[in-house]
Amino acid sequence: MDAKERIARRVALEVEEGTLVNLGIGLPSLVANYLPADVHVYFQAENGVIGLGARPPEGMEDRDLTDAGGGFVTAVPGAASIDSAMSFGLIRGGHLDMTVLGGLQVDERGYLANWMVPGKMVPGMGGAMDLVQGARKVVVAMVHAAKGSPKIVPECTLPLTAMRRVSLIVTEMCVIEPTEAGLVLRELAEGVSVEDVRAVTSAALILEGEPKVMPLA
Amino acid sequence: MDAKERIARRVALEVEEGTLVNLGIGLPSLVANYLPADVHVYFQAENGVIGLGARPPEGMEDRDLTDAGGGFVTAVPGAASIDSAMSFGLIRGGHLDMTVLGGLQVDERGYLANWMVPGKMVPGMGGAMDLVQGARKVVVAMVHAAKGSPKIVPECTLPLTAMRRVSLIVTEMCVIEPTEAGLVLRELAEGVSVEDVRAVTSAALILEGEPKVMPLA
Amino acid sequence: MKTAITPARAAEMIPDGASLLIGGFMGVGTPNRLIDALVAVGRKDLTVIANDTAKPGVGIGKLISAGAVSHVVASHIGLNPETQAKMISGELTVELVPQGTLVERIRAGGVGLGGVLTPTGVGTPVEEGKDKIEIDGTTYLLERPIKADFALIAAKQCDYVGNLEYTLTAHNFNPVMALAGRKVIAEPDHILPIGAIPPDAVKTPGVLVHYILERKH
Amino acid sequence: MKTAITPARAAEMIPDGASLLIGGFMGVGTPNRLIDALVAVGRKDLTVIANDTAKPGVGIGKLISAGAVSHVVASHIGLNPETQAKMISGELTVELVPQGTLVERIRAGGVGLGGVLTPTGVGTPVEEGKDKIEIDGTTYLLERPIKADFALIAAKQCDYVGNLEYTLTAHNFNPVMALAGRKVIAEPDHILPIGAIPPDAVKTPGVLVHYILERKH
Repeated sequence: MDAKERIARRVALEVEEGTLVNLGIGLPSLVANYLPADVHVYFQAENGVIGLGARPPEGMEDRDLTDAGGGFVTAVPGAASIDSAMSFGLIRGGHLDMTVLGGLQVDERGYLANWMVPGKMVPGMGGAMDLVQGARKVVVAMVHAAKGSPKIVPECTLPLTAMRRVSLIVTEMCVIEPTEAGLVLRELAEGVSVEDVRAVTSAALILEGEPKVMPLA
Repeated sequence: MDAKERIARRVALEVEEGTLVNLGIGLPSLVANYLPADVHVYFQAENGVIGLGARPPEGMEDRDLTDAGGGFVTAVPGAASIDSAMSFGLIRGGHLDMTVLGGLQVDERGYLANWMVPGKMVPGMGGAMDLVQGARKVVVAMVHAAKGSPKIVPECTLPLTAMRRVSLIVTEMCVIEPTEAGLVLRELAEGVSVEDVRAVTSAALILEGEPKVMPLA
Repeated sequence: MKTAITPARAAEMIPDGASLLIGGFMGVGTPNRLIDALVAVGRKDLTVIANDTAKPGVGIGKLISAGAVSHVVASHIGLNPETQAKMISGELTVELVPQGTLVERIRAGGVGLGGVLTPTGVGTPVEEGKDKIEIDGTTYLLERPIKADFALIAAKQCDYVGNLEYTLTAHNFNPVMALAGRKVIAEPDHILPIGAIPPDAVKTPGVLVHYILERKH
Repeated sequence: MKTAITPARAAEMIPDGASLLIGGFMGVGTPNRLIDALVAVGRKDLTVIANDTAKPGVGIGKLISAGAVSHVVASHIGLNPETQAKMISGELTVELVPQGTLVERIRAGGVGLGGVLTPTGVGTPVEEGKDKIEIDGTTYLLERPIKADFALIAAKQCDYVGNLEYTLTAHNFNPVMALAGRKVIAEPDHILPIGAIPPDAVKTPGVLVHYILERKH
């Protein structure tokens, strides 16, 4: 199982029945593949549909039904079309139960940077700032380190996405919960030690008892 | 022809083809009866329909289609249902071409007071403040004086509805246009003299040439 | 899937002293069965936020008559003499809000904005005690967001997941209030299976609705 | 009744240097025939306000490729390398705005509000140069309203008076932008007789629409 699948499988366990969930593009979008069969959620795409479904059958694609990346999708029975004002009203207003986003850096305060690297091409923040600001639960799903260089750092050096403590960080190595006191190491992937994590993490990590084994059900 | 009909007929001449118009309850609502046959407008009721029509035929009333006073109405072909956010978005956003409202006082600045008399029952401003603030053209349609007591005054003593100069005052005696310089007497009803108007008006009136005869077509 | 509850169960969930957003405009588009249930259980000390208090014996007027309400936030109470009498006797307090400001304050509460900057009310008694902000030469009042413990919403119909449709002038405050209740109870005239309301017809997505009032017996 | 105009006539009305609100999200729900007409007449120096600039050869991307645009206000340009290249070369300037802020700024412009108070962007580069207002312990950015000379709106269908319907994820920014253009040009896929769109299905009332693009030949 590769790193991304492991992360997606672990994040899928955070998704609760009957909730409204927004998955970012890339790694976060894989989470939909690993939801337990008995968990029914509505996926929101910020471009305007609640009840986003899988790719349509070949030849059934409609140019007016896409995800936020412009890819063809379906809508599940009970779906609702919404405009951008309603879409971000739901996000900013606390009606979105959970968002899963990628990360460039997360720091000891639990602050996330995931939208720009100064000096590089600036793609724009799109909906990321509103999502991190407004979602009830923000899960950062990312590979633990960038070629050995830590991404979980004492304080973000990249521009922040929002001044809001994210709810959970899930990597292929571990699960970390940002708290008032700092970053608490909650779970370790099978075969990974606390020292392994510390070797690729520059932020201080807090241990509250023994970390559990990261489930991947 | 009584005073109210004369006022309503004169105001009807202000209504332009193809515009969106809101008529207040009472005297202003009579304006709809005197529109020239070749003038087609959309009437807005602030409770949520664009394309308000006349009373429905007996037995055809629907409880979910009423005017702002709660009376049964119809909707014309091409009507649109809107919610209160859109309704007042249109009003405040400058999309309403004209509103016709009653008045308690109008002053030399062109400011209107029409929603409360201190010490009396306070009904609430409803949509009046937004209408006066936001409509492109605000026409005050009112009987000139209250039992001989002036309603067109140097400065309103009643609480204002908005700090916005209204566009036109139409009474059974005359038509007055509030301007930067003050209240300009534009028209006199047939048989009414400038002195007749001044006798029941405490505000200063400006004459720019001879007032025209007030048309009632 | 949402839970269908009886009016009695809904009234039980709403404690004395709760704040309620109640849809409707002069009794049109008002959740009448919910109101009757609140009267039946003798609720007290409610805060009611609504466009108006209708008339005695109609819609919200029944709550007023029953002595269930201690505070009203509304744009208009002039057609309900009981509300006025109880205000004067001190049995309840009333905050009058311009209609366009009221709907935007509720929307701001629902979509996570810090307030509303509106020109409506400047220079009138409405501005008392409020911050004024000048932006590009125009003065705006800073009006506060409104949220409530419950939103009681009348709809034409809903599906099993709570997607709501409204009709004609029965929209009014309902779609906006559905954003701003901590718990949202919808009272539809009809309840349809999933898929019977197409995505484009949905005006309030079901994710905003917590409970659906069961069919009328 | 609205006037149906050709794409060439529409492009003629829009001068060099105009500001345009253009609906769409990665090319979905974008008024493509209007864009093609602007490219065909060689418009220059346009300000484009839109969610994104799509991709080269798609929707707004065509305006970018043609060198028609000197300023972009958008939430995301990352999928159009030409926009990025022209930004770096100084051929155009870009203002990046969080997506939820962008749609609210346009709405504020359209509905006559003085600005938007949003928590999104606080503590990030987005806050630079903006007023911050603290309300009940939370910090908000004061974001300015946006209006434009024209709004170019893509719709599923309209009727002869300009009432618009949208579908699925082709809603996006269109309904809000239709409030904020000084002139609004709608490009519907279908044009229906009056009455063919029932009042409850209308999402943009025809009173907001100035011109309808004629049927596709």
